[in-house]
Amino acid sequence: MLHIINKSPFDRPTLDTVLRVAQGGAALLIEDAVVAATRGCIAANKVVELAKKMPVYVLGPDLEARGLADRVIEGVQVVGYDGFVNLVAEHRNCQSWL
Amino acid sequence: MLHIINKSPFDRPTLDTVLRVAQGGAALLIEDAVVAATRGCIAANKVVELAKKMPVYVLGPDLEARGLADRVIEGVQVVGYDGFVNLVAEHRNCQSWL
Amino acid sequence: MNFAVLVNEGPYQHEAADSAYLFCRAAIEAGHRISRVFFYHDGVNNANRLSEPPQDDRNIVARWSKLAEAHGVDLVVCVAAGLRRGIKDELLPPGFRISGLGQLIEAGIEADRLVTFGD
Amino acid sequence: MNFAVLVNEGPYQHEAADSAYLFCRAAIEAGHRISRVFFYHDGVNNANRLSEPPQDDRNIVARWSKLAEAHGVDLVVCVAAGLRRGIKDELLPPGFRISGLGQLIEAGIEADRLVTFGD
Amino acid sequence: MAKKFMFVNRKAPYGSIYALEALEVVLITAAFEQEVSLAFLDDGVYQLKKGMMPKGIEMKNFGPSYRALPDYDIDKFYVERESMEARGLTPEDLLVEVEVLSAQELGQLMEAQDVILSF
Amino acid sequence: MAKKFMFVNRKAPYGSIYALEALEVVLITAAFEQEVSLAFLDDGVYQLKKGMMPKGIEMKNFGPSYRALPDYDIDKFYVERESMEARGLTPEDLLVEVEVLSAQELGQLMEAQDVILSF
Repeated sequence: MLHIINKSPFDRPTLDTVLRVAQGGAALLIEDAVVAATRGCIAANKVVELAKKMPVYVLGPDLEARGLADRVIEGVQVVGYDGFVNLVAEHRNCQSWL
Repeated sequence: MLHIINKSPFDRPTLDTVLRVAQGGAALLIEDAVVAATRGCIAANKVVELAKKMPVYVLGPDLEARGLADRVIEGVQVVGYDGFVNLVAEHRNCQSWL
Repeated sequence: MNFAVLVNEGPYQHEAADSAYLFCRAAIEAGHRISRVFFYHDGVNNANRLSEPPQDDRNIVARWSKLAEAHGVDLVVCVAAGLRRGIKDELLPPGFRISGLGQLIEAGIEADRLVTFGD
Repeated sequence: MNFAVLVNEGPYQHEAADSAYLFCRAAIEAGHRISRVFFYHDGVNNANRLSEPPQDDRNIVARWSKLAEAHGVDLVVCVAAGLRRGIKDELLPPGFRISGLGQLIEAGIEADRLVTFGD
Repeated sequence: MAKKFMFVNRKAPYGSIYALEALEVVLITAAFEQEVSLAFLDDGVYQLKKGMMPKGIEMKNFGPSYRALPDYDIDKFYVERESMEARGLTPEDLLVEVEVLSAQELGQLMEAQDVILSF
Repeated sequence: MAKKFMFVNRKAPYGSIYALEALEVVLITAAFEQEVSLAFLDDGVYQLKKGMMPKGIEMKNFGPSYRALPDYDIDKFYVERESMEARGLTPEDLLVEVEVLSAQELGQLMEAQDVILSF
């Protein structure tokens, strides 16, 4: 399953919920959730933890919008909207953690 | 200042922010925030902590809607919309922590 | 006392528009005046006269109109937020009018209190 | 592959409607098909033809219409959510139609993937 | 062949419309003869709390609707243990009979679904 | 006599419209010759991050607008230290010169305001 997370880890508990519940597949951070995957952000350790369970992707256009493209932590992969589409296609189902 | 909090402490960080920033006045929990003031809820300790700094009120109609009116922790006071109005009138300014 | 109210969310999706209305009604019942309700952001969607909720549900839009009629509350829809979202004169229910953000700041200056409701 | 998309938020307030559109466009560019976009909750506010954003901003409503025209995407507005919020036939932009929640479930059944965008 | 639809409920009731809408959608999904289950986690657990009385906020009490769902063969209610316990709730506090699952068990169940809709 | 207006920004940019709208409102408030200050805490600190490039999500870059505010005598930018540090940001990362305050100092400043608007 592809787990899509769209909210900042400071503003919503979804990243915690995914860490607790998700049993595999992959995770994609979009919209305000991209801040979680940046260097120096105290929530980045949660992304590191998630990356031990499944590949974690982060949406490049949302990183760039927020001026954070040069701060992505190691271990997560930046993708464009084409990559987003591929991730949806590659996993048999997806869940948007709204 | 009257600090108005309208979101569940599980869903948003506003109760934490108020605990950190607010320097006095009073706090009112409305809408989904009322769950914070209920017995057994692990976030209730934050309300207890806040109540040491300022009086904490919780909106009765929102507690009743959620079936939580009989679970209010000690140290917070339940008010109706009339009490809400009085609280706004009594404080020289107010801040809705959205 | 003279209260102004700011509504940042549309009807039904969030409780904000409900809380704002119930606050206004209670304030009026307590003898205060609601000089203005300013609808901003998605709050402008409170001003769509085509709204038709189920019979057994509250009618949020009509409630505002009645409040304006009964108590002279000035219901102001932000013009820029309304334009973005397609809330224009032809959609306005009774009692609403469209104006600029200056009306919000004016309310903040003139009212004794400004209370915000949103998501 | 055949994708269906669910949009739960209106235009401009949250990024959801933007993300949904950009996803649809990228899917089509990659050779997939977007069989249906279902607008639910505040998402119905994407279907207001009176929307008139500033000149230098993207036109979210018009973008959907163009997507429907160019690629035959079926844009469906939830009738019940639309009624509550005042989104009715007379407001629909080109390419949108109003129907029931059954269209969402049907899309979930028939599409290979259903992707949700919201707040 | 029926698909497995899971409705994931993570929001408190009344503060937003999602709980009410989810109740609509599950009925329609069942009418399409699909396999339906409901998961309640995070604040979604509050949706099942007994004793709702939303008269004071002028909303409709949809608590009883959960009790009617088994009549439509919708009886798979899963509650995540950690979310329930963090809120000081027990199965006795809830409107319907639920199966309490660990986060891991719920996650495995989600993996087995064809379509997941978030409310 | 001018009132003290404070704009409290707590949301990340682009994910929602609040940052953009706040920029509009502060200008109008200044035009009314009121005392204007902006506070950035929680995710609001991201609103001031240098190097925004929202072209890929088809939105307008409003980063430069903050830099223009001092031309309108709007130059009180307060950033809460804890929020900034939790996000790994320093004053050098920010678009404008800010005053970094402790949570307590910011709270005291808020107490001294006449009107607070949340974005």
